[in-house]
Amino acid sequence: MKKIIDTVETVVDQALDGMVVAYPEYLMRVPGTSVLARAVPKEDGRVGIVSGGGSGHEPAHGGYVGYGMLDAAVAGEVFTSPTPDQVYAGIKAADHGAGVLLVVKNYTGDVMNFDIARELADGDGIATEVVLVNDDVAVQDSLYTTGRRGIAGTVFVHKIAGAAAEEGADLGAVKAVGDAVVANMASMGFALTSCTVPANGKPTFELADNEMELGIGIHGEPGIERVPMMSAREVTNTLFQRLVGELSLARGDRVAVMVNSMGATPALELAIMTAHLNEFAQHAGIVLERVFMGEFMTSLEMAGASLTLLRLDGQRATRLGAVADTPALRIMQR
Amino acid sequence: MKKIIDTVETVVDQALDGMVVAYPEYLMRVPGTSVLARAVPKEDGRVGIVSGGGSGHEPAHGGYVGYGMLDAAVAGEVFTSPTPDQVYAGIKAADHGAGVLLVVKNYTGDVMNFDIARELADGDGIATEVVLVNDDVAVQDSLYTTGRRGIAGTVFVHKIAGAAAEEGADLGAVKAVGDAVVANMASMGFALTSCTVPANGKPTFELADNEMELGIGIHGEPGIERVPMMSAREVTNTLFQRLVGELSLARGDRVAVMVNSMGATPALELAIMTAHLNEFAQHAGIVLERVFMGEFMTSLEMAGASLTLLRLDGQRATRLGAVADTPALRIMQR
Amino acid sequence: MDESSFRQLWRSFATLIREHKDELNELDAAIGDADHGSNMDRGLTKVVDALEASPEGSLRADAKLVGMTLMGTVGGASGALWGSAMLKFAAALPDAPTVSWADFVAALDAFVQALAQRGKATVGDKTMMDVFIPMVDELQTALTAGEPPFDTVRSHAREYSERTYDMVAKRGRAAYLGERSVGHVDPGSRSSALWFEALGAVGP
Amino acid sequence: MDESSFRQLWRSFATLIREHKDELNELDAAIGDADHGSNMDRGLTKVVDALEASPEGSLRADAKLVGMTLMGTVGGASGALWGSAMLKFAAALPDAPTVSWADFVAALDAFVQALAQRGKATVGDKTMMDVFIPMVDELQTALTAGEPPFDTVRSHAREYSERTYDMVAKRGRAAYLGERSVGHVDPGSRSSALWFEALGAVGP
Ligand SMILES: Nc1ncnc2c1ncn2[C@@H]1O[C@H](COP(=O)(O)OP(=O)(O)O)[C@@H](O)[C@H]1O
Ligand SMILES: Nc1ncnc2c1ncn2[C@@H]1O[C@H](COP(=O)(O)OP(=O)(O)O)[C@@H](O)[C@H]1O
Ligand SMILES: [Mg+2]
Ligand SMILES: [Mg+2]
Ligand SMILES: [Mg+2]
Ligand SMILES: [Mg+2]
Repeated sequence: MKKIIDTVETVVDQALDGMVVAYPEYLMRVPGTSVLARAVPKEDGRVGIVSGGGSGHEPAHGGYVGYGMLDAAVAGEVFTSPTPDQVYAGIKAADHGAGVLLVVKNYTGDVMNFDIARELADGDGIATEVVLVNDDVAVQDSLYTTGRRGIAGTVFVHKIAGAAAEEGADLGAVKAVGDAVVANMASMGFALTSCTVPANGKPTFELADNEMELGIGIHGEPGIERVPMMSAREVTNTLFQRLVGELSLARGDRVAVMVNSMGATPALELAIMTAHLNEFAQHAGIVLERVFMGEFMTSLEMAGASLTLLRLDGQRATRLGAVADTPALRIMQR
Repeated sequence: MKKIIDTVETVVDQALDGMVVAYPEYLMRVPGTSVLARAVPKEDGRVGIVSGGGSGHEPAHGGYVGYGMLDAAVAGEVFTSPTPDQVYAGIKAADHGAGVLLVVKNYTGDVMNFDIARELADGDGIATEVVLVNDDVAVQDSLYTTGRRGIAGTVFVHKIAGAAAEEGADLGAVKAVGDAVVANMASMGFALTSCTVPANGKPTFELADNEMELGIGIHGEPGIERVPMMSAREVTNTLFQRLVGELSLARGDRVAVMVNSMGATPALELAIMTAHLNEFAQHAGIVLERVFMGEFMTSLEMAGASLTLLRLDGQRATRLGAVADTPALRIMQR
Repeated sequence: MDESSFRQLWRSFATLIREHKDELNELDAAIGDADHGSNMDRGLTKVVDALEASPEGSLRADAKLVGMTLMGTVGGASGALWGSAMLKFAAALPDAPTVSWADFVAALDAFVQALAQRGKATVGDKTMMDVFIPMVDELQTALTAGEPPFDTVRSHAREYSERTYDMVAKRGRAAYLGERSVGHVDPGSRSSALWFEALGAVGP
Repeated sequence: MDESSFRQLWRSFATLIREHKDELNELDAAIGDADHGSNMDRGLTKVVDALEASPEGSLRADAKLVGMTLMGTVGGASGALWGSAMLKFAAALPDAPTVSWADFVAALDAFVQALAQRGKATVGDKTMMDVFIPMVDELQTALTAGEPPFDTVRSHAREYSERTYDMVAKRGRAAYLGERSVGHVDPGSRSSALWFEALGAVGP
C-alpha cells in the first residue's frame, strides 16, 4: 500500500484538520467531532442540510459544505458510516430553528446510524427529515433486499435541495425537492482498478489487464459483472443507454449529467467520455443542459468513472444553476 | 495499460472536444487547432495571456481559460509540447490589440516551440512577451544546462498575471508581474507510482513498494533521487523545509501554498499533507495566507504530490484572491 | 454469570477479533467493503479500555457501557446493530451483580429482537442473524431441557456461520452483489461466531 | 543526390523510426518522458504522406516540405529542432533537381548550425548534437580528401550515439537528472544515428 499517510488510525482525523486549513473561509470543525460545518452559518429560520458517510469519497462530503449546499458534513472512518453521536453533532450544527434535512445514501450502515441520530434529535426537539439516495441502477431495486445504493448522484441532491433551503423553503418542501431529484436520477459506474482501504493495506479486488468491473459502488465493492475491457466509446454508450432506459428518457427531454472520476482516472479520460456522451445525447435527441465533469464522489484512488443522468424541469434546472460557494463546487452569479 | 480511451492517436483531440461540451459557457475550440480559447473574449485593449504545453497535466491548461486567468491554452500531444503553428493560433486567439503574454514552462521543447511561434507573431505585428516558469527547485539551476523546469507553480503565474491583465495593465507590466511571481516561488514534487504515457503503453518507471521518487517533474520523468517511502509528515517536512530554504523565508513572511496532486493521489491524502504544513508553517512563524489544495497540474494518473510556496506581498495577495471564473479555478467575490 | 465473567467475555471477544481482524477484512473484501475486521477491532479495543476504566458495579451497567461504546466507535452496519442490540440487552437484564443463565439468555433474546428491528434481516439473508437467531434458539431449548446451555456453543456457531457460504445476500452491502455473493462466508456471521466462541469459553 | 534518392532517404528513415519506435520511447523513458519514438514516428508518417502527395519539383522544395511537416507534427524538443534545422537545410541547398554531395554536406552544415542556434547544445551535452556534429565533420573531411563520403556513415553514427551512454546530460529534459542520466543512450542521438543509417543506404 502506497499512500501519503502517517498511521492508518489517524487518516480521517488529520484530513479533517487539513480541510479546515485549506478552506478556513468555508469550514470549521465542530470541536471533538468529525463534523465539518459552515464557517459562516446560514441565517436563522432556514432549513439545515446534513450529509455524510464514510470517508474516502472526497470531495464528498466536506467539500460540499458552504453556501447553496450543505450546512454540515459528518465523516466516518474510511468507507465506514459515521456513528450516531457524530451524525447527531452534525444535526445540531446544522439546525437553525427550521429543522434539518439528512441526505443519506442507501447503505444499511448509513441508514441505521442516521436513524439512530434522528432518534437522538427527536429527543432534543429538532425536527429532521431524510432523503434516501439510491441512484445506482446497477443494483436491482427490490423490497426484499437492501434495494439500490446511493452513489455520485447524491451531489445533485445536495445542490438542488441546498438551493431550495437557501430560498427559504420549509423542511417538508426541501425534502420533497430532494426526493424529486432522487426519483428523476440514475447512475452507474465501472472500475479499471481496485482501491486499497488503508486499514486493510491491500487492494479489495484484483482485475486482470483486460478486465473491468461494471456496476461498482463507491467503497471498492466488487461490481455486478466482470467484463472485458471496453473502449471509452463502448463504456460510455453502455452506461448512457442503460441510464436513458432506466429513466425512460425521450426525445426533447432535458438532463444534467455528471461524469465522475472514481479517483485515479484523470480529467483527460473523463473529457473523452464527455465528448462521446454529447454525440450519443444528440443522437437520442436528449438535451445535455449542464455537464458536471470531475471528481465529485470518489472511491479513494480507484481508476474508473460513473455516469449520472438527472431529468431536469425548469425548477430543477434553475436550482442546479443557482449560486453555490463551497470548497469543491462553485457556481458563479451570471 | 488501463485507460478510458479509444485510440492512442485521438486522445487529445477527443478530450479537447469533451472540454467544450463540459464547459460551453467558458470555452470554445479554435477550429482546426488544439487551442481552447475563452467563449466570451476579453475586452479589446487588454493584454491576452496564453499558456500551454503537452497534454496530460489536466486541468492545466484548458481548465484555466476564463475570466481572470488565461485567454487561450494550447495543447500538445500527451507530454509533448505543442508545435509552433498551434501556439501561434493561440496567440492570435488571445490578441485583443494590446499584445500577448506567453506563460511557458522551462522545458527545451516548450521554449523552442513557443519561441518559433513568437517569430511568427512578430511577422504579423503581434507583440509578445514571455514569462519563463522554472519553479522546480529539485533541479539545480545553472547557466550551463537547461536550468530548472516549470511545474505546478505555473498556475500561480496564470492567476496573478491574469488578474493584472484584467486590471488593464500593459504588456510590459503584466510580464513584470509574472516574472515577480516566478522570482518568489519554489516547488518540489514526489511520486509514489509512475504514470503510463498512452502512446507508450507501459509505466515510465517502476518503483518498489517501499520506494518513492523525490524531485519528479510532471512528465513521468524519473525524479532526482530514489528514497525509501516516507510518512506524510516526513515528506511534507522535507519539501517544506527545502522550499523555505530556497526562498529564504523568514518569520513573519506571508505565503500562498499549493498542495497539488499528481493525479491519482486522493484529496484525503492531500489534506493530511496540508494539516502538517500548517503545523510546520506555524512553527516557522510563516503565515499561510492562502492554500490551494487539489489537482492543479497533474502527470496523468501518477500517485504523488507537489508543494509550491509563493512569497506574497500586498499586491500579489490581492491578485491571487481576485475574482476568477474558469473551469478549474473559481474565486468568488466576497 | 457474574460481572467478572461478563467482562472476561468481552476481553476474550476483543482478543479473538484482533486475531481474526485480517480474516474478517478479507471476508468483507469479497462481498463488501473490506472493513468489518477493522470496524469491530476499533470498537472492541475501546470496549476493553472502557470496562477497564469503569469500576465494577453491575452487569447491566457494563452491558450498557459496551453498547454505548460499540455504538460510538464501530460505525457501519455492525456498529449500529451491535450498539443498539447491546443497549436492549442491557435494558433486559436484571440490575444485579450476578444474573442467572436464564436471565442472560432472555437478554440475548432481546438482543436478537433489537437486531431484527434495526436491520430487518432474518435467517437466510446472509448476515449475523444467521448465527444469532439459531444460536439463541438453541440456548433457549437447552435451558428449557435443563441442560447446561453452553456445551455446544462454539462449534455450532461456527457451523451456522459457515452455512452463509451458500446463501445469496439479501441485506447489507453484500446484497448488491446478488448471485455473486454466493461462495463466501458473511463477515458479520463470522464475527458473531467468534462472540459465541468467547461466550463458550467463559460459560459454565 | 537526386530528388528520388532524397525522398527515398526520408522513406527509409520513416521505416527505421517505426521499427525502433518502442526502443526510442524506452530510451526516453529512462532519462526523459517516454515519447521520443512516438514523436518522431508521428512526424515521419506525415512526412512520407506529404512527399507522396507533392509532385516532384526540387530537392529544396522537398526539404522545405519535410521541415514544415516535422515542425508542425512532431512537437517537443525534437520537433522544433528537426523542423527549424530542416528549413535551414532547405534554404542552404541550391534550387536544382540534383545536388552535388558537396552541396548536400554544406546544407547539412547549415542544419547543424541551426540546431546549435536553437538548442545551444554542443558535443558532450548528451543530445542529438553528439551524432550530428562529428558526423558532419567526418563527411566534410571525407569530401575534402576526395573520398566517397558515405562509406562509414552507418557504423560511425551508431558509435557516436553509443558514446552518449557515459555522458551527463546538460541539455534537454535529461539534464534535470544530472548524474542519474549517466548509463543511458540519449534517444535523440539514437534517432539521429538512424537518419545516418538511412542516408548511408541511399548514399553513393
Ligand atoms: N440489515 C442487516 N441485518 C443484520 N446484519 C446485517 C445487516 N446488514 C449488514 N449486516 C451485517 O453487518 C456485516 C457488515 O458489517 P461492517 O462491514 O462492519 O459494516 P458495513 O457493511 O457498513 O461496512 C455483514 O457481514 C452482516 O453480517
Ligand atoms: N537543446 C537541445 N539541443 C539539441 N538536442 C536536444 C536539445 N534538447 C533535447 N534535444 C534532443 O531531443 C531529444 C528528445 O526529444 P523528444 O523526446 O522528442 O522531445 P522532449 O524532450 O520535448 O520530450 C533528446 O534526446 C535530445 O537528443
Ligand atoms: Mg463499511
Ligand atoms: Mg515530450
Ligand atoms: Mg464492511
Ligand atoms: Mg521526450
